[in-house]
Amino acid sequence: MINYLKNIIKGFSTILVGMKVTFINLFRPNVTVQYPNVHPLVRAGSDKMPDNARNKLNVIIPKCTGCKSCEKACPVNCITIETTKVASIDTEKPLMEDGKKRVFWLSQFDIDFAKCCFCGLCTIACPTSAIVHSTDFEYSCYDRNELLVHFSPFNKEQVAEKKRILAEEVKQKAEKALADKQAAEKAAQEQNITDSKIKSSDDQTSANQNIQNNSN
Amino acid sequence: MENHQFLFNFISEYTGDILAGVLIAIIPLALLLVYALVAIYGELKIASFIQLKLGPMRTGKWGLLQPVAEVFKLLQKEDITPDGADKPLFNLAPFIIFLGCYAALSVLPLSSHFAPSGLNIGLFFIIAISSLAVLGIVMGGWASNNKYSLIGAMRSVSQIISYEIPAAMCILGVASMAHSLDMNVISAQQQGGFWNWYVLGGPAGISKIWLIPFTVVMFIVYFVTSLAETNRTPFDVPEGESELVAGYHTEYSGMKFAFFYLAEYGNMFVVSAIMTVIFFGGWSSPFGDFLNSPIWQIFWFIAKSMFFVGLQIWLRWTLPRTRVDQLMYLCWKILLPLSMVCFLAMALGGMLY
Amino acid sequence: MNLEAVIFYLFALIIVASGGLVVLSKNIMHAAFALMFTLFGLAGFYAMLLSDFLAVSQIMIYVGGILVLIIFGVMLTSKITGVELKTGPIGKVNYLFGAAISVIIACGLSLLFTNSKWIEKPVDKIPDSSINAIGYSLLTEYILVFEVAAVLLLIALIGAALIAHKDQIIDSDASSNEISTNNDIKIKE
Amino acid sequence: MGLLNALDNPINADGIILGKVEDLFNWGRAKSNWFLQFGLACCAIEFMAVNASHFDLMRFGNIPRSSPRQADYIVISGTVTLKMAERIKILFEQIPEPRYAISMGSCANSGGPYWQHGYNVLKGIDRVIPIDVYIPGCPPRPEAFEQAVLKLQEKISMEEIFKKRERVAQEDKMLESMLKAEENNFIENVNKHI
Repeated sequence: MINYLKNIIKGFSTILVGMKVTFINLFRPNVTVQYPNVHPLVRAGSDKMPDNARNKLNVIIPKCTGCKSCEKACPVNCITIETTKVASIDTEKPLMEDGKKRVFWLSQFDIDFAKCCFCGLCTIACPTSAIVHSTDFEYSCYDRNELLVHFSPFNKEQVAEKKRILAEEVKQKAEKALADKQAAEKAAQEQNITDSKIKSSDDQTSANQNIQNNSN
Repeated sequence: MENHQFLFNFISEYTGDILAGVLIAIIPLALLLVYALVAIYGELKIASFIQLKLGPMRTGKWGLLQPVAEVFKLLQKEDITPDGADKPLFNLAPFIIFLGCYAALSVLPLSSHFAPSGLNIGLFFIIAISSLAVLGIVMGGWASNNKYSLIGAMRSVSQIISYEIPAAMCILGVASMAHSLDMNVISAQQQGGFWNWYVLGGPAGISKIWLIPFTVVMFIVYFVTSLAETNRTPFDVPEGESELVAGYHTEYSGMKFAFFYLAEYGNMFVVSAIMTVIFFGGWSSPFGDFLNSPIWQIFWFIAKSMFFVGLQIWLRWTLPRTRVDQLMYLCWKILLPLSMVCFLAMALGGMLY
Repeated sequence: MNLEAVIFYLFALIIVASGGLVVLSKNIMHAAFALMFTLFGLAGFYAMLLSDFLAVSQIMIYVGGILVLIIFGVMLTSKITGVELKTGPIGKVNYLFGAAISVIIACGLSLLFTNSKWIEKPVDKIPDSSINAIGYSLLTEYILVFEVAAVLLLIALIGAALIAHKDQIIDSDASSNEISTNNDIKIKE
Repeated sequence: MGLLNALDNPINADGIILGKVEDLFNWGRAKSNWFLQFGLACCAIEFMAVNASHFDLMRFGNIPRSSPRQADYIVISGTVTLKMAERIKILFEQIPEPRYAISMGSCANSGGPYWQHGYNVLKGIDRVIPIDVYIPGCPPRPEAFEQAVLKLQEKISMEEIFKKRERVAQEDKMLESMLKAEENNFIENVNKHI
């Protein structure tokens, strides 16, 4: 009987203790971060975006050498890189960030953020730290295809154009090599014919340049 | 009190009796709807503040329009009746539950001059009519053709029927002290300051002091049973999310679910109002004649009731859910003996004073 | 036709319609819930006869107590044993038989009502409440009946407790794993 | 008299009254989103964080419901195995219209790390249910989830209610005529072969 009464009193008193705790909490200041009003990047103090936050990946194209080590390092194969050699006859002569001459165009640099697991292995693998975690996390979208981000500065036509220039150069070189061969064969005999061929190809490159200017 | 039908007479002087009745009947409905919006907002906000967060903030100023948005949302939701459900019963159940809560509101005296129906056995009527909620719950649970609904309904019925006994004991105790079942009369007896409230032994002068512990314990017992009768935490085993999906209203969507929601909050108000009437002086002012005019009495009544609604919400966010057998243990082995002892003491008090 | 007559016929309609549903419905749950409306209509009649206490008691005992018990029983048996609770096909002969019996009963009742001499007495003063009168008569005139009923209920309570208790002792090995109430724990102690 | 004409034909694009009603209804639906308590994998942990005090999803009017019948949207938070995909489909179909779905994290978006070799993982939840908002991340930040909820609200508030009905009726008519044409073709083919 005494235990029974003690049990009752203990039960009610512990409930009162619990109610006291919640009552104190009722008037304590809240800890909520009001996200759209207070952006985590703007908000100073402890809640700043951490340095190693795994947000959207960003590719700094001038730094990228097109070595594809990030593509190899990616555990889920969500990076697709395609490079196109810079043609020597191309009038555009890009430079790397450090001033070196660029050897490859990045005709395609796609990261599928729908597949990416944001592990950051690509950022470690990159020799020039061209691929880094940015602080952008607000890129949810209505369509999944929007998550396939193209980092390459070229659109499809420009890529085709670059490829065409490259093909032209290869063709030219082949022709030149052929011509050289022929010239070597008929070195002393017929020099006038090769001169005229080089002249005609010069005309063609200037035409290409015009087209590119129009498209830009 | 003879003049509790003051408003009815006033209206029927200018219109017909039937029209006056309809107009009078609309008042509790409007009260219920407005109260439900306030209570839902209060529940969300108090829950959030207790958890150190903010609650609805972006719907109107401080999220004040959140319940309104919910009403508009629920109006548009598809009204699903499951294929295997018992369609007539499934569709009837929410209205039966709502009917129970609305009928109970009809006898609450909001002021000495206004009770929608001045029934002289109001307390008894409320105990009886609240059993309609049980039937509605069984109806909904059984007709849903869902085992979780059925288990929830069975738990709810066993719980409400068991807890009706201590609740009736509390009400009987006060009735034996007040010599009346009329809620208006009971409220009127407690006029003249909070010292006359039945939770402090009733209007009997200084010699009632020995009665105070019993009445306070009786009030605590009634508060606990009221939590159980409205299926609120810590006694919300009928809709325990961790065991049954959502209990008896698992299969309900759209407006039918809104009726369940409304009835739950309405029942909270009804039990709080009963608590106010039988223990805390009903519409009477706590400071004697200070602000005790019929208009102010409405304010006092609603303020006291809302205080107990707030207490229920506060308790909900404090305590975890009890187990079913603990629930029954609490009812039959603790609350019932306690209420019986207190009932004997209060009956003695009723005989003496 | 005044307002009271309208209300009377409204209640009568409810009672007759729901009573018909109780008899004719093939689904037992539907019948049980239709019974609720019948009992409510009866409560309305009591209220119209100025016996408000009886009306509320009707709701409390029949709707809140007995009907819930009926439904509980039906629910448990149908859902747990998997037996579909529906009345089978009745057959024309049985229909005729039932109809004949009900017609005979109806005729007998109406004969009884029309032939018996009812004492018509005007109500001089509407009583404030019937509770006082009921309380006085229960504790003075009908004290013996009241006490006997109380003793009967007590016996029923004790019997129910005893039956429940005995079952638990017998099946304690089998059921202790499934149902562990506080009673069980105490018995083991 | 643009205004009066608009009142004459409220269903049209210039409808003022119905336009306002539509705005009101869209506002209600946008501001009160009840979500289904449903977690699949590690993203669910982040989802819990969103609901907890620091990031407080309730600020946007999002309240947890445990029954799909009362929910408005479902959050696919984590890896969807083929076995679970069926359940998700059932759960989504149990949500009453208008219903929405948010795909959270890479696994739900497209299979994530398992998109190549995960023989038991669904390659994108949009193969099973229509998704409204995709959140990239593994797992996404809680703020990213909140931004997705805002985007969902934006989408809901721009929906059409009244014109949609007309459009659906037109589409139904077109579909019917197409079906009839197909049927005729089929019959002709059969006749040819006979």
